[in-house]
Amino acid sequence: MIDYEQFRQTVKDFLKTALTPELQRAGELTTSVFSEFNAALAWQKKLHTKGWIAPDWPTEFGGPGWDIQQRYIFQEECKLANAPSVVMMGIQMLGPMLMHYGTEEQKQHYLPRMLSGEHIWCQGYSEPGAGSDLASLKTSAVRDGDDYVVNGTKIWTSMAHHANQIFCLVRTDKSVKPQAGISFLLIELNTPGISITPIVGLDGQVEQCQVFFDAVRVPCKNLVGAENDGWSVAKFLLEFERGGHNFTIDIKKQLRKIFRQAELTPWGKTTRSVDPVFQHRLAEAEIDAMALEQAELRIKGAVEAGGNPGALSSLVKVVGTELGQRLNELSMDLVGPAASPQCPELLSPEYGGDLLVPEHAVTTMAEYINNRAATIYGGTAEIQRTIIAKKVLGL
Amino acid sequence: MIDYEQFRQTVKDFLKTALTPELQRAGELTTSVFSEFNAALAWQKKLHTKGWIAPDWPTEFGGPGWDIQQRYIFQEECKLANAPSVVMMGIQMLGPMLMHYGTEEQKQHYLPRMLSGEHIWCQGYSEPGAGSDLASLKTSAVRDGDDYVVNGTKIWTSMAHHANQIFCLVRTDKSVKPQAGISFLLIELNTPGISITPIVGLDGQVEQCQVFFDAVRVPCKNLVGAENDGWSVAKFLLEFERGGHNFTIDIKKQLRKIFRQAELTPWGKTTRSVDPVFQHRLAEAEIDAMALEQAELRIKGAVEAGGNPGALSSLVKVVGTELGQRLNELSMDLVGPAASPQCPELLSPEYGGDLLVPEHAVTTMAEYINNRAATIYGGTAEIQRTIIAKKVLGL
Amino acid sequence: MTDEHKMLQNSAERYLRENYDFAARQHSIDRGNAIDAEHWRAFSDMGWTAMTIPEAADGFGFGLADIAPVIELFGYYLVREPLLESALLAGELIAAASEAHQTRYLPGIIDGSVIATVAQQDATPLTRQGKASGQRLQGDLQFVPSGGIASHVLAPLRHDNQPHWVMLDLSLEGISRERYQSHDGRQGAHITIDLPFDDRCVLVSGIQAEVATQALYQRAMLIGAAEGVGIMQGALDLTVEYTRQREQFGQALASFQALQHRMADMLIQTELARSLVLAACHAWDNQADNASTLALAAKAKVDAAARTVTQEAIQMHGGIATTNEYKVGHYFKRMALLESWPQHRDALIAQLIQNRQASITP
Amino acid sequence: MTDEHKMLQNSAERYLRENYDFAARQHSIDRGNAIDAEHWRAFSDMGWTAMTIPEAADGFGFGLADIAPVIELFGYYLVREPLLESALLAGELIAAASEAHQTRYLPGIIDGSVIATVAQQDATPLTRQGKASGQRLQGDLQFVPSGGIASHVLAPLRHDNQPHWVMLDLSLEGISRERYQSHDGRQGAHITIDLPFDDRCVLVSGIQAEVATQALYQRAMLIGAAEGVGIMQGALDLTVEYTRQREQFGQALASFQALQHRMADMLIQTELARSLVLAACHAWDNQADNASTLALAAKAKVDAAARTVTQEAIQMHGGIATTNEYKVGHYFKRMALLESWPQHRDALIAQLIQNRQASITP
Repeated sequence: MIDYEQFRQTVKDFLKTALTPELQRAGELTTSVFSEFNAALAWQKKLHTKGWIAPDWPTEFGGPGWDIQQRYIFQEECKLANAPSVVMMGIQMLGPMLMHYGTEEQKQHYLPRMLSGEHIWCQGYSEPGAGSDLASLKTSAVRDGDDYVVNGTKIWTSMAHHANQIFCLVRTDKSVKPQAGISFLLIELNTPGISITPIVGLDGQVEQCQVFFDAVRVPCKNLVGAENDGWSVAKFLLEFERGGHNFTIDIKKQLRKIFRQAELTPWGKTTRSVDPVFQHRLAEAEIDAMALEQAELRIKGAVEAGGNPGALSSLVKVVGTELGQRLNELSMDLVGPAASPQCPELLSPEYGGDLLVPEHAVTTMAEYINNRAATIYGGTAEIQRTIIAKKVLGL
Repeated sequence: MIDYEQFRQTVKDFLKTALTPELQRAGELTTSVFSEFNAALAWQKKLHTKGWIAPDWPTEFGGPGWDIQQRYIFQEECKLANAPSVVMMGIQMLGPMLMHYGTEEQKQHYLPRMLSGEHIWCQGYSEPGAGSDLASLKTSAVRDGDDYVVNGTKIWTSMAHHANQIFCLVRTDKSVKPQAGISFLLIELNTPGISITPIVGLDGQVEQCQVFFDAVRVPCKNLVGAENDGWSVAKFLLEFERGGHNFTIDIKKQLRKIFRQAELTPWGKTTRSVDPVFQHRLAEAEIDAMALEQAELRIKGAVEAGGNPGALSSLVKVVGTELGQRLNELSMDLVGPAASPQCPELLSPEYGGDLLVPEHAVTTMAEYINNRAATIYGGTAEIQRTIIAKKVLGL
Repeated sequence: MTDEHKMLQNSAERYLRENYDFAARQHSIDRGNAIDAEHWRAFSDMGWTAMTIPEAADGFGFGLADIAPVIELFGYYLVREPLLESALLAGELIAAASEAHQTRYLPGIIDGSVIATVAQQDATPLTRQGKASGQRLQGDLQFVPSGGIASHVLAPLRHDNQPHWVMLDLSLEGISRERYQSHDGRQGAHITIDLPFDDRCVLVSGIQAEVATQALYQRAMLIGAAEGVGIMQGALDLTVEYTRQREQFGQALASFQALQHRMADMLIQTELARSLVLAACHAWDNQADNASTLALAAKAKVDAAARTVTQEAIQMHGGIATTNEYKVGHYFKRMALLESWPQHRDALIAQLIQNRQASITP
Repeated sequence: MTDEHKMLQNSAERYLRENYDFAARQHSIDRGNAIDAEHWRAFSDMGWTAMTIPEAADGFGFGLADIAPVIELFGYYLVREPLLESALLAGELIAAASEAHQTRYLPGIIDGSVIATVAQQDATPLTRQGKASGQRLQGDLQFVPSGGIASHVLAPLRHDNQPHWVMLDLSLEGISRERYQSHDGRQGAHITIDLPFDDRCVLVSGIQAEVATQALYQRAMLIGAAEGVGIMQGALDLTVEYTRQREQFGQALASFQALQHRMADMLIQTELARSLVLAACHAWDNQADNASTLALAAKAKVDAAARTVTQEAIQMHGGIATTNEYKVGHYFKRMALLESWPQHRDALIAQLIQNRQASITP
């Protein structure tokens, strides 16, 4: 029997020493799912050294051998201690997929480099004109000797401007049904013919890119799974993306922040922390947060018992993302005109100047803006509801 | 220039004498769009004597010659004075239609009897299996000499158990497109072959019926408009149904009642009338009520200028009915367990016994129940939104 | 969940599915039956009345979390016999009283001869009036749920500045009731009490009564919340079934995307509520620190979610849902009344905010 | 609406449609331009700066209801030059001051050489410190909208327990600003004031200042609300256009019923808000009894409705809406900031409740 409280203490002790004030600051100033890249990489290296970089991985590939409860505790403590988020497209998404579908050679080459941070991965799924409707993708890979020749473009590739690897869905057969002719390829981003255009987000920052492929030669050994079987590989991965996130941890952090913001927001002769109207609205969100936490625990229980979260992942994704957005609105209700300044330098961990706005308000507007994407990426809220309607309700 | 304030006073003076306490009580105890039938009929006769029974009608047919503003004032004063509602399927819906499509003979026969209350009309549109989708109706009328022979059934015919006349959409040609083969017939309810089954509503009361037609012979002269042209007649009427209602008047009355209920509802050491949380929720509904009122005035202005309210009627219907339902919920929030008793006698104007519940709470639950139908009849909220999407937004 | 609980759930599911026919329920109401005696007997024969009664008193001693799925079934099948109130709620308070009280009442609750109900949370407590020698117990209890059919009522008494709970046999001289038909097919009552005070009616007093009050109404929240989850599930299932077979404009209603997404929301709300209620029952059974908070949250969540879900169910059915002979509207009506039992959601949330503010150390 | 107003609306519509290109706006922002000087000149050349200035001061003297459609256009085209603040808001307060003040400032407002802005409603008033002979005017104004580009600011002053409004030339020695880029493409500033007091800066005092404060911020509500209606309309139009041409799963997005109904809701909210704002402007122009209530209600309605509408617009666009080069997200950002100007919706509603409770005679 694992002593979880002792485990929690072990994590706390590690965080106390490993998480420098600079890294903490980077965590605090995170306004989306990504932290400032250098801090994220530095933190990845520390976790890697400690052997904790891939909590979900089996020990044979370098995982720490934790059970679900331990992983949750680890994630929670990192979040509450304001650790930066690590760029997880490799470890969280590609890794498990390679363990399942990859060749022995692929596993030995890629997995360790993913852990160490030598390889930073990004995901090439969406294309202009094919967002949630993946089956209509057009980027093509044509066999030529021992290579595929790739032409086309991928969009919404998060962190591509920092990454050196990309995993892609490409069309290898146009003559069959849309889903049937797709393959899964691993591509080095420094291969000739690849160019990357950053996309400036609504908050003025770059997180997404468009990646262009112009006659890019990719060795055939970089194919994962069978040719034209990319669809099942992708579906495996998408389910991981939906089920792999503990929204409750983020939600709890957001709630804590709102309690504090409310205490600091003047309201008549008192503060918003004792305004019954605001508190009622906040309490309604708290109730949904409690319900979400219990729903996540139910899913975790099912997964632990060997089940597949299936469509319940869709439920959690819808509720987790929409509740997060409601909490963003509650924060906005508190900061008022302090939401106005759009000053990237304020959000840089290195910045040491005047804040312009109260410290608690620095990230609020950017979070409000960036989090609109939460109900769009990884399958829109509409797609999730359709999945629930079809798969759970049988409509 | 009409002196509206003086007109309002004239209406008030009339109401003060004509509206007996019994009639007022019937108005107060109204829990749906219909008041107790005997009171409604008695009130209709009084209005008829006064010449005010058909505010919307042209003077040549017996209308009082009021402009839109006067009609609004009249309706408002009646509602605020708790006048019972008159059964209006004849005067409000069929009448204007007959003026437009009816023969001279039909006008002369039906219009005066509508006004006097000698004819009480009900509407035979919906059928089991064809609610909002009118075009799929099946009740047939087959020509046989100078008669049509009608077979089939109509459902959701409000007040059919009190009515003596029904206007119906019937299928006169099965060989053409669904909309094309429909005709509009006027039928006496005492014609042999007609039977009426009351439908008990969720509140335990009867307002709706199902009407069965078994080889019912209807004289051909009772056809309105051309044979197989019933669809355009029906559409004319549906638009009247949607645009003909001033929701604001009902909403204002509901709001007044809620203010009073809140004052009478204990809450901690005070009452709900000073509970910031409840008041905030109420104020949000009040704001929407103000917006609805102004939207209705805009439509009225457009109609007065000779326009057709068109799809804006759909907007008003959606907002008016959904807001009414929100107000029902606010009332429910106030009455608590006093909502429990389902005692039809309490809602009878003649009842003189103990009330069992506070006087302000007598109608609340029944109103909450009955008003769910408001977003279903006369074109569901879904149909209205589809109309807006197609006709206004062009989707 | 052990096999024992699973068995109970399965047998309850089977009995209600096969015997608790909705049309028969309505017919029984129309004939003026406050409960269906056959069902009441069956519930007790099958041991449901003993589910949460302590083993020492010949019950099964199950926790609320063990039987939450069974409580859900009461909502799902619109059971109107007040078993939850009598056996799960009143039974619990009696089980907290002296052995003499337990011996006096619990066998009756288990065998169904005692039908106990509980006063509203905001009821004005009864009083003791008169000289010590000839004191009278007096008061009015308004809107007592199932008060029309109950044999006993649990009521608060305030005397000597102390709270007490009394258990009163409603057939006693000096007790009268004004019965009324309730919108959820039950029979409620106003109960007027004016009789000589007999101290054997006092179950608990003082601190013990205060604790009992807290426990009683928090338990009422949990039981009501679990019933509400069953109501949501029932309304959702009917809606799914109806929209799949009903056609409009030549298509099944269930194929319209706008309705699909709204039914998905109904499912989401039902599952969220179920998760929270189950956790709240667990916390209650384990006397966890956050048991009170979770009970408040669970009932508040169900009240809001079930209001929307039952309204949506009616809307997506259309006209048929507004008739008394169709089932779905009865979920709506039951929920409308359950919402104020034992208190309005706004009061629960106010309490929740207080709990949180008390728990945050500065 | 007279022909004159209609003409103004038409010409504004034409100018903005043909010249106020979104890509050019973004480009101008990226180059660090706080405003686009060419537009600013054009606005004044076309007389927009004079719309509501009294005729006596060479303006057109239009009411807010007359020009509400023009204000909407400022929202629709995401105009970032602070014409509404300068000419419609500050201009009104100046017009309520003495003729000397009017003569001093209004021609500049009309010809565009004066760009006036207004302090936040919850700004701490400035103070006068020191001896009578050498008093200093001091204070900080935080988050002054368009404070980075303004030539003048209107600020409250508290002195001798009396309220005053002062108009300050921001180029004066003793005034410094910390400019910042604002999320809505404008340039805000914190303004620090410490300079010798000169009583010519005082526009109004005492009762007159109190009235001016009320009027100023209620007018800010109306102007902001009308701009918000334009934002909603813009977000809706883009969404309709985008979903009609964008295909998914082989069908235009606009053909999905779930989206159709949500766009219908966007239209409903836009039209409701528009109706209320127009009525509130009328009431304001006519100094009706309910002018204050309607102004509060109109802004509160727009704040809530436009938040949802702009969020929905982003959601229905999907990924593209999260990029800075696409227009729809800028409606969302502008609205997010407009929501707290001049006060948060919760404060408006609290005031509204007070108004109602004061107006109900017992």
